[in-house]
Amino acid sequence: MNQLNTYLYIAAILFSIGIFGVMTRRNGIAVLMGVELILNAANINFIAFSKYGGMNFDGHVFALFIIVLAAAEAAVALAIVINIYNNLNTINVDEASAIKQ
Amino acid sequence: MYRDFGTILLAMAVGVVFLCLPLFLQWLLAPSNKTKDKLEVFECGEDPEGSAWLKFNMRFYIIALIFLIFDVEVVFLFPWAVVFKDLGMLAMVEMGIFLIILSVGLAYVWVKTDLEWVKRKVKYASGRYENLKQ
Amino acid sequence: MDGDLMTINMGPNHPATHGVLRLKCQTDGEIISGITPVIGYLHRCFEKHSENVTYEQVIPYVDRCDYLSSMTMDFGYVVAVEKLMNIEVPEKVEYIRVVMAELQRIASHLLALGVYGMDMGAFTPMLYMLKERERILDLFELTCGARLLYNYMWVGGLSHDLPRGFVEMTYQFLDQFEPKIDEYDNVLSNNKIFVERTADIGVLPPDVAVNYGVTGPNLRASGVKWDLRKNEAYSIYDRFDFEVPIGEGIKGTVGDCWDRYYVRMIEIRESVKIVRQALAKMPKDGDVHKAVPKKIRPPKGSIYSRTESSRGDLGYYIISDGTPTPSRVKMRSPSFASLSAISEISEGWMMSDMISVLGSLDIVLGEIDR
Amino acid sequence: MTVDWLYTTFSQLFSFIENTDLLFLMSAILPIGIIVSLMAANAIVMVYAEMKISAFMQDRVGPMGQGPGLHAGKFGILQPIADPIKLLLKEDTIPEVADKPLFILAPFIIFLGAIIGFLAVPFNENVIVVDLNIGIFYIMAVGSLAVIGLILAGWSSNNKWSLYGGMRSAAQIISYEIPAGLCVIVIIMLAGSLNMQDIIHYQSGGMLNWIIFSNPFSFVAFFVFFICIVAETNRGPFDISEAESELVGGFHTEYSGFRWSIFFLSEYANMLIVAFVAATGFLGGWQSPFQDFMTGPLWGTFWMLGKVFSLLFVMIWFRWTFPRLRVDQLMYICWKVFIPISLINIFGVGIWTILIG
Amino acid sequence: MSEFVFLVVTSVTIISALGVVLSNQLIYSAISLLFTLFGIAGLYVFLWADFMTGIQLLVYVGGILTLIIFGIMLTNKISSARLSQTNMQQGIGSVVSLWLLIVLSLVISKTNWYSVSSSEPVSTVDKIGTLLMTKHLLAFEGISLLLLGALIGAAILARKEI
Amino acid sequence: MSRYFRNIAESLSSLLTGMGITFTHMLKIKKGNVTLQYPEEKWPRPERNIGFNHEDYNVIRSRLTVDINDCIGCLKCERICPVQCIKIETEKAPVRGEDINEINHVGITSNGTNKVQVVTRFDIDMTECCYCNLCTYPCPEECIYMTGGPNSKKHPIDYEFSEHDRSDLIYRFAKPGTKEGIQKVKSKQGAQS
Amino acid sequence: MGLLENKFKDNVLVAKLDQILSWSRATSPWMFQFGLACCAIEMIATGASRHDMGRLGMIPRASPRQADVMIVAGTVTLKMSLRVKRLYEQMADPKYVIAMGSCATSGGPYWQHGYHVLKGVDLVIPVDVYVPGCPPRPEALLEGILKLQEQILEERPLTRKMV
Ligand code: SF4
Ligand code: SF4
Ligand code: SF4
Repeated sequence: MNQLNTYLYIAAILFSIGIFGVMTRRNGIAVLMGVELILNAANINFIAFSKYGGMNFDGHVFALFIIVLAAAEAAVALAIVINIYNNLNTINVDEASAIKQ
Repeated sequence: MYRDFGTILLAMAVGVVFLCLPLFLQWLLAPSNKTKDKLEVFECGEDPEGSAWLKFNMRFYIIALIFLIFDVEVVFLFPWAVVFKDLGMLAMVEMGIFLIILSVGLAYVWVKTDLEWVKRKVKYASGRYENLKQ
Repeated sequence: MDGDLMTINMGPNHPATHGVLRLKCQTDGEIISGITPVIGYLHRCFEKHSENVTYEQVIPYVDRCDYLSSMTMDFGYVVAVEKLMNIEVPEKVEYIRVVMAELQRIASHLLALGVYGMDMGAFTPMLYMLKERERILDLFELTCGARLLYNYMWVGGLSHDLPRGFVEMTYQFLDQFEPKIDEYDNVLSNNKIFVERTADIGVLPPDVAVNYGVTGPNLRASGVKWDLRKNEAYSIYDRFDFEVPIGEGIKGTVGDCWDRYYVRMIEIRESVKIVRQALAKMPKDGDVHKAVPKKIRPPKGSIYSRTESSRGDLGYYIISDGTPTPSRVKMRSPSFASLSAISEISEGWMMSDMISVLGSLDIVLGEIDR
Repeated sequence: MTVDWLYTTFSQLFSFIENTDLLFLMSAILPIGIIVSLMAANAIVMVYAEMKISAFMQDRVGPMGQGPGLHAGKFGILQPIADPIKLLLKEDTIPEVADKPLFILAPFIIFLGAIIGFLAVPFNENVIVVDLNIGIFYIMAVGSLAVIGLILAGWSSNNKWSLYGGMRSAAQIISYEIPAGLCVIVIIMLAGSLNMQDIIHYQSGGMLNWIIFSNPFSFVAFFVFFICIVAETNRGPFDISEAESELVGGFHTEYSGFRWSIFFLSEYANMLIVAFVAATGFLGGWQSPFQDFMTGPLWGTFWMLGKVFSLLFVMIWFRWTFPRLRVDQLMYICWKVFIPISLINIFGVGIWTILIG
Repeated sequence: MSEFVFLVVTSVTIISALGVVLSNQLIYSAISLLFTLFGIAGLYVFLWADFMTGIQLLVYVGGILTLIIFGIMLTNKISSARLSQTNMQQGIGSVVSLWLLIVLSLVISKTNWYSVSSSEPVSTVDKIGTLLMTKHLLAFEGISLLLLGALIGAAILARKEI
Repeated sequence: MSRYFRNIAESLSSLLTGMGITFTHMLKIKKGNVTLQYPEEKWPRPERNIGFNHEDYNVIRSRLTVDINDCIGCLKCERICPVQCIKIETEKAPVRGEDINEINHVGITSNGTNKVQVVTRFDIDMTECCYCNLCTYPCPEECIYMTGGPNSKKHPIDYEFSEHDRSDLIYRFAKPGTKEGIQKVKSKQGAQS
Repeated sequence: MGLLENKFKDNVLVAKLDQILSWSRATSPWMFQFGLACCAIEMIATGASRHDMGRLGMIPRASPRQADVMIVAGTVTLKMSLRVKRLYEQMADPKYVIAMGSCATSGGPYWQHGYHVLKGVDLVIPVDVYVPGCPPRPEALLEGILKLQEQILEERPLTRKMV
């Protein structure tokens, strides 16, 4: 556990899982959850680097920024999802784009 | 730090056990007499009309949640507040800008009446106490 | 961002429905978009009973219609029958009746206001009010032995004379009660949270109120000066000096929930005034049984008579076919009219407002369903 | 702190134990056990206090436990003990249409949030189970766990009243976290640390050094903070999520027996935690109000608990005096009154400290 | 012991992350996400980032997750919120993500990471604070603009067509 | 703007007033306490009541009682009862105003009336009774009354008679065995004559 | 039935435990707010300061799930009777019923001509204690509650029933 690689592997796994979620899910909110996983994977990396990689506290600050971004993204994305849902009555992303055309 | 958070983890485990124990006791001691009506949900004695799991109109609450963004702002304030005394005026000014920018956001939604939580459509209103914006 | 409309049954057993009313609410999130009151959960066949029992035996059933305000219910009924039979009741009886009716009005309003406070979540003020109500019930119990359903007013008289010391005790009660009203004002009526919860909510404009046939405090809260005690003074109400309890200025003229609450508060004060006057003017002696007929057998005919009960305009339509049993007794119940206005005034408000509106209308299910 | 101390003590005491893990487990389990039993004891005391205080406010006597053969003790002192035993004996009902896993999970989440929050509160100079560097922030953070629990409880019951309750409380707690957090910022600005003990040490030296009295803005901040924490614990007059006369029981309408009492337990535990935070942050924690008078570990605990229970008393007092707010008014107060005030407070405190001291 | 705990935390994180993408009810996905976030918070502890742990709980669990759950309740008839995933998609998805995983692992194992051993920090938050106020000041102020934008944007979007 | 601040000020002052009131109530609990601790203290409350002397004014309606020895079986009470919960059956007594010892029948009431009827059944269903008191007025012998009613000297107030079984609430005042007894007496007399 | 219910032979330990269990049940009989008609007003009066039901450990609960005692206070009409039954069913076991007032007991004043009145709530749900009166005085209700408590005290939840 006291190794940079362990954390990087964990982050990689989370990242792939997140990608999987984003690719397979059609529901907007489920996609959002996949994105959260990806962001979290990145965060783990940053903080692992800051402990082992000499990134020191810059890593923490970056992670902090990412979390903030995630929050902002979630708020806006959800507003959009809700808006789409209102107009098109679906939150399946591909259906929504199909209807739009 | 490990020891502290280890204690917290342990406390969670203990908490689960602490809850499971009485639940187990309850399972042992309490009578159980499941009838059809009992397993129905309570709706003041009437037949529930439809499930509660429908598309609940939460417009009203969602607005509150958008202010999650303010939550994030608070998060930024914590590290700032810790070093505030060391950095003095400089930190104050920097944070002042930060806060003012966000206050603009608050002011914006305030002015745009997004903070009026409910948009009621009522027939009669008088506004004597002027609290009610129609 | 419309959600589905949710149909939610409020009642028949819900803490805020004051009995067994069922409100079928269509809600859109927190907003009420439609209300259908479903009644009949307490239909106790009042009219059927009154067709099967004699005139004096109807009184217990009348009592039970509006169980919060039995005295005024009895009052209305006996006044109707007396009119039908052309009975002059002795002075003293009239005064006692007025005292009782007004005390009952106070008691009824105290409960209504207290329970209203509880609907809003304020438990303690309710208990303060019930404490005083309990003292009024003591007075009633002293007089006729019952706490809630009295069967005290009889056609042509009363079941008992006033007990010794009643007048002094009532004075005593009033003296200690009057300061309490101010306390209620402080603890509830002027409480900012309470005002915010009730003011401007569920406004019932005067014309709508009149159209729905809403009467009593609910109508007066809309600023309409209508009180049968003044407008069609029955019994001896014309001898007392009191104001029709309506609000003035910004307090109690708009017809919102707070006004309905506040008008009841004013009414309590006015009733105290009336009780004081009646006690002062009451003749010392007189036989309360003097005019009680041996047999109540009204001549053929019918009568409609209305009086002001605690909840409003209470009318009795009695058809007599010359037998000791009424051929028909129909009651016009004030709460029914009040309730019918609820969907008009609470649609578009929020869930919590609807409870506020319902509580402020002060309905009694026994009288609605009969 | 306590865990560390116990660890050293145990390692000296049981020097034959080589295994450090075992030593750690021993030294951690003990305070955790004490904390858990404190939570239970607190609920019992609070239930009794609430029953009696509310009764006295209403000119009644409260539980007396009379009757032939029935004695809930003199003055009903055994009443709060009989209640949990009875709840243990109640049938456990889960509606058929409910989402069972979530229905079961929800009270656990709420309770765990409470218990791990409780670990970080200081009782006196030395007694604090985990003395985290981020103490006060940590308590705020785990406090937000309750939100998830409440939503789940409300939603999984598949009952409309519960749904309303869950929704309302979620919006309420999230919102009130913001002004509460902003008020905590005031504390941190002055104390310069997130650590609970540091914050308390900062306020040593008598009442006038307490943060609440250190400048006018923090004085205001205390009251804002106090009201916010009352709202965050879903207590009256902010109990819109369980509003008995509106929502029957709100999110816990469908819960029965012990499962229901978990909510109860957590509510009281949460009250206790936030009262601890308020006492720590603004009222000097375990510091004596009179400089060096009556100090020491025991007195420290006394002062701490004294402050905490006075705050709890005020909460009870609130609940039994006021009508309930409506949900939009609740939000109005939060967004339009408390947040602006707290923002101004932060500016004020900042400028005050820089200019005046 | 701490290895064991680490193992537990890691497996909770990964298994529940799988739950997030695989469970066929949206609400269970969200609950799995709760556990994932918790696990990640645990990992932060192992990385000596206590303040980040707190933030993870406060923002992610208390904020974002709540928002997501609300979103689920708002947009779904949840009783029928089965998530449709076609086999096609799943196939492609798993291939792509496996490929990604392998590539990433290779990269990780092949790279010779620059590694320093640091000692446990006494307190992280003041360092973060100082950095925010000095080195990353611009980003910090930028964030405030971004938040402002997000706030206004979300408010406008949510306000539309009510 | 000024309204905003006025609102806040108003709220504070009104809320504090309310809190003051509840607090004073709490402090004055010794004096203000109105609770009647039921099994120990009973109505009428020993002290702290509104001041009437219950011995003078006891008209409480609690529970019907019949002094069956005084009842002449005139059925007035049965007829006036609005809910018909009094059920009386009578038989003509063999000799007017004479005691019949076999069935403990008392021939003359305490008012001095000679009884014509023997009451063989006098049931009051207390679960149906609506406690309206109507039946007590017309009784010529004042033998049906609420305990603690006009004859309160004889009976203490009594309102505690809840039962586990509903049929226990049907009160049978006629002496048990009267019905068979009177028949036997009559047939004996018939046989004699 | 619970797993351990009525599974034990009578012995001292079980008897003691039994006593504690039934004591706790008897001491905290939480009441289901179930007012139907006039009697409900007297029920409120019983809960108010003068009589203070809370003295006996009674706490009114709005949800049937958390209540132990259902006080049927008032006239049960036919329309309501189905709801009464359902609400009773929805209470968690063990549960008790007090029929308050004439109406709940037997239809009361409406027993004869009340075509829409249920002639006694015991036709739909089992009743433990009948409190007579119309309405019963608060003291009478309290007495009924005490009677119920006595009944609960005598219960032996764990001991095997001797037939
Ligand atoms: S009190 Fe009324 S109901 Fe009862 S028996 Fe007498 S007349 Fe009948
Ligand atoms: S009225 Fe009196 S004497 Fe006549 S039957 Fe009834 S109780 Fe007997
Ligand atoms: S028993 Fe009497 S008081 Fe009770 S509900 Fe029936 S009629 Fe009303």
